[in-house]
Amino acid sequence: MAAFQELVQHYNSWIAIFLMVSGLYIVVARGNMVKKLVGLGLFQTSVYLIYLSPGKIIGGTPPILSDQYTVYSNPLPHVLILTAIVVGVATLALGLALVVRINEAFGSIEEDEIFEKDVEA
Amino acid sequence: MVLLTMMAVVTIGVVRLRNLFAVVILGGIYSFLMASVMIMLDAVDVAMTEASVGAGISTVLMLGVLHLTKMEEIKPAHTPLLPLFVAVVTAGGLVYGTIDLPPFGDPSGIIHQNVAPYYLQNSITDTSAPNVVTAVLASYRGFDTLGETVVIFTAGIAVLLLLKGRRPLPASGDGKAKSRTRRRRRRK
Amino acid sequence: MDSTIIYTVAAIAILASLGLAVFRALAGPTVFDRALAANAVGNGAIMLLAVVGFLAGRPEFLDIGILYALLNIIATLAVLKFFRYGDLGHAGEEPVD
Amino acid sequence: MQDQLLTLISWMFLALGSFFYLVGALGLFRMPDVFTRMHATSVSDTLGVGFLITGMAIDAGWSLNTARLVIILAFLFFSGPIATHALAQAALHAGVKPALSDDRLKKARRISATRRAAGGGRDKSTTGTGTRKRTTRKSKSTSSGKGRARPSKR
Repeated sequence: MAAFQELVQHYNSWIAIFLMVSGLYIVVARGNMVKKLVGLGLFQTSVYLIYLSPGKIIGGTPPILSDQYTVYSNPLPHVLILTAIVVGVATLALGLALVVRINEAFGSIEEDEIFEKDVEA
Repeated sequence: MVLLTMMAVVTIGVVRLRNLFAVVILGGIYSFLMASVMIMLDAVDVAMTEASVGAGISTVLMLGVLHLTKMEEIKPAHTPLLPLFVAVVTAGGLVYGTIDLPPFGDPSGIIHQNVAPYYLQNSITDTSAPNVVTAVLASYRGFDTLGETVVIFTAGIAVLLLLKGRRPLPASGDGKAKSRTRRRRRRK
Repeated sequence: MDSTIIYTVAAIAILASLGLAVFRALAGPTVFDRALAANAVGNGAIMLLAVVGFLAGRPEFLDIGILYALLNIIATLAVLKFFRYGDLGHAGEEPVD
Repeated sequence: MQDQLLTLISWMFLALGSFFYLVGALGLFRMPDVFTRMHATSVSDTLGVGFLITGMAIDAGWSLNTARLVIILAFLFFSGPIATHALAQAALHAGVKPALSDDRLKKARRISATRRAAGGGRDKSTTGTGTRKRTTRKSKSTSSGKGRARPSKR
């Protein structure tokens, strides 16, 4: 019973941790650059989830003030995550541009092939 | 909660699939699910941004890059045991850390005691904006937003610099011919 | 009459449909199955947003649903155009220099 | 009295909408190939979404929310067929065959191979799940084959 309660109370965090670890695994284990960027995106989104989860109050409403409601969720994580999302897409664009350049220079986006060609050259 | 489980399932798919195109489509689905979860967490502004950025711009950017590069990932040559071990150890540490967290949705959590009540009470009198997120973003933490804009500007410049010298090398006379042959081949 | 019940039922139905669509996206043998499932997930997200808004009593956020609808069609068309022509712009439009 | 009637109507619309939405998703889950799946999702795209939004609009009354709902409905009504059309076109263009002709092809091949007399060739119920599985597997192999062939083109 206690374990079940624990599960309900921390489900968000655990899923976020799972996402984060999957992102980490993709970044470390896969050699393909685009796949690595997707993994990086997964990692980022898990961080968004970790930030947003504690800000929610059960029974609260979105922080847009109105006379009918008194309980609002915490607006501060929303602001931080808004900034993070936009910075994240800038980073993603930069990474993709790098991938395009690498593909032009080496003719491949796989890490191992790039290393081989680098050693040859 | 169901949505979160679905996100986890989609993540497994992303990890396992090797066709990059399918991975990008799954990424779009993941973003939509993430936006729905954010709406459940009362973060409507964030959900809006995540949907437009994650499902819209990122997908299109990825597709563009896939067009310029390859579609299929090769089989990983190394054994995945070491990264798996690293991942599991990290996950264990993080889960151990969550045990001390306050339970989900608890109004007496520490995060709700500091500046958030101030923002909620004073944003109307200070900025006369009913949307507190806007007020905090543009007024209370305006310098954060300025820094964010600087970062985006820098990234934009970097992308332009990286892609500027690209045209003459392989793409001139190659891009058109390549796409034409590809279309012809596909028609066969 | 309390209309919470029917909205809960609708939300559960939409969640179940989302689950089925996600399964199709994972299992779908061709890429087009996945694109179709992505479209279905987008639609499901819109409807879930609307129903949850009514369930929580704050249906002011339907604007986001409009945004989702626009994005959904844009994403789907981008994906399909990519597959039809192998390019996001039309293949003949590249400048010759 | 009128309020109650309106509530009842909106309940009915919402229930119908949920039902059709679920049916469409089930079709997406169960149908054997891309084209039939498209056909199935069109149910949830039109009937399900239409009924759900109508129910919600009746519940919301004459307000700004109804206008928003109508805009969403209009978008979905236009975007659904466009997306499906583009999807079908792209799928055909890429060489995905509809499952029915595939079924028939397979059956014809099997029949000719075993030298059996052709009987009940059109009856779909005789194909059973085995054929269905085989067709999906076949389309999978074609798609992955295409993906594999792609890098060699460059």
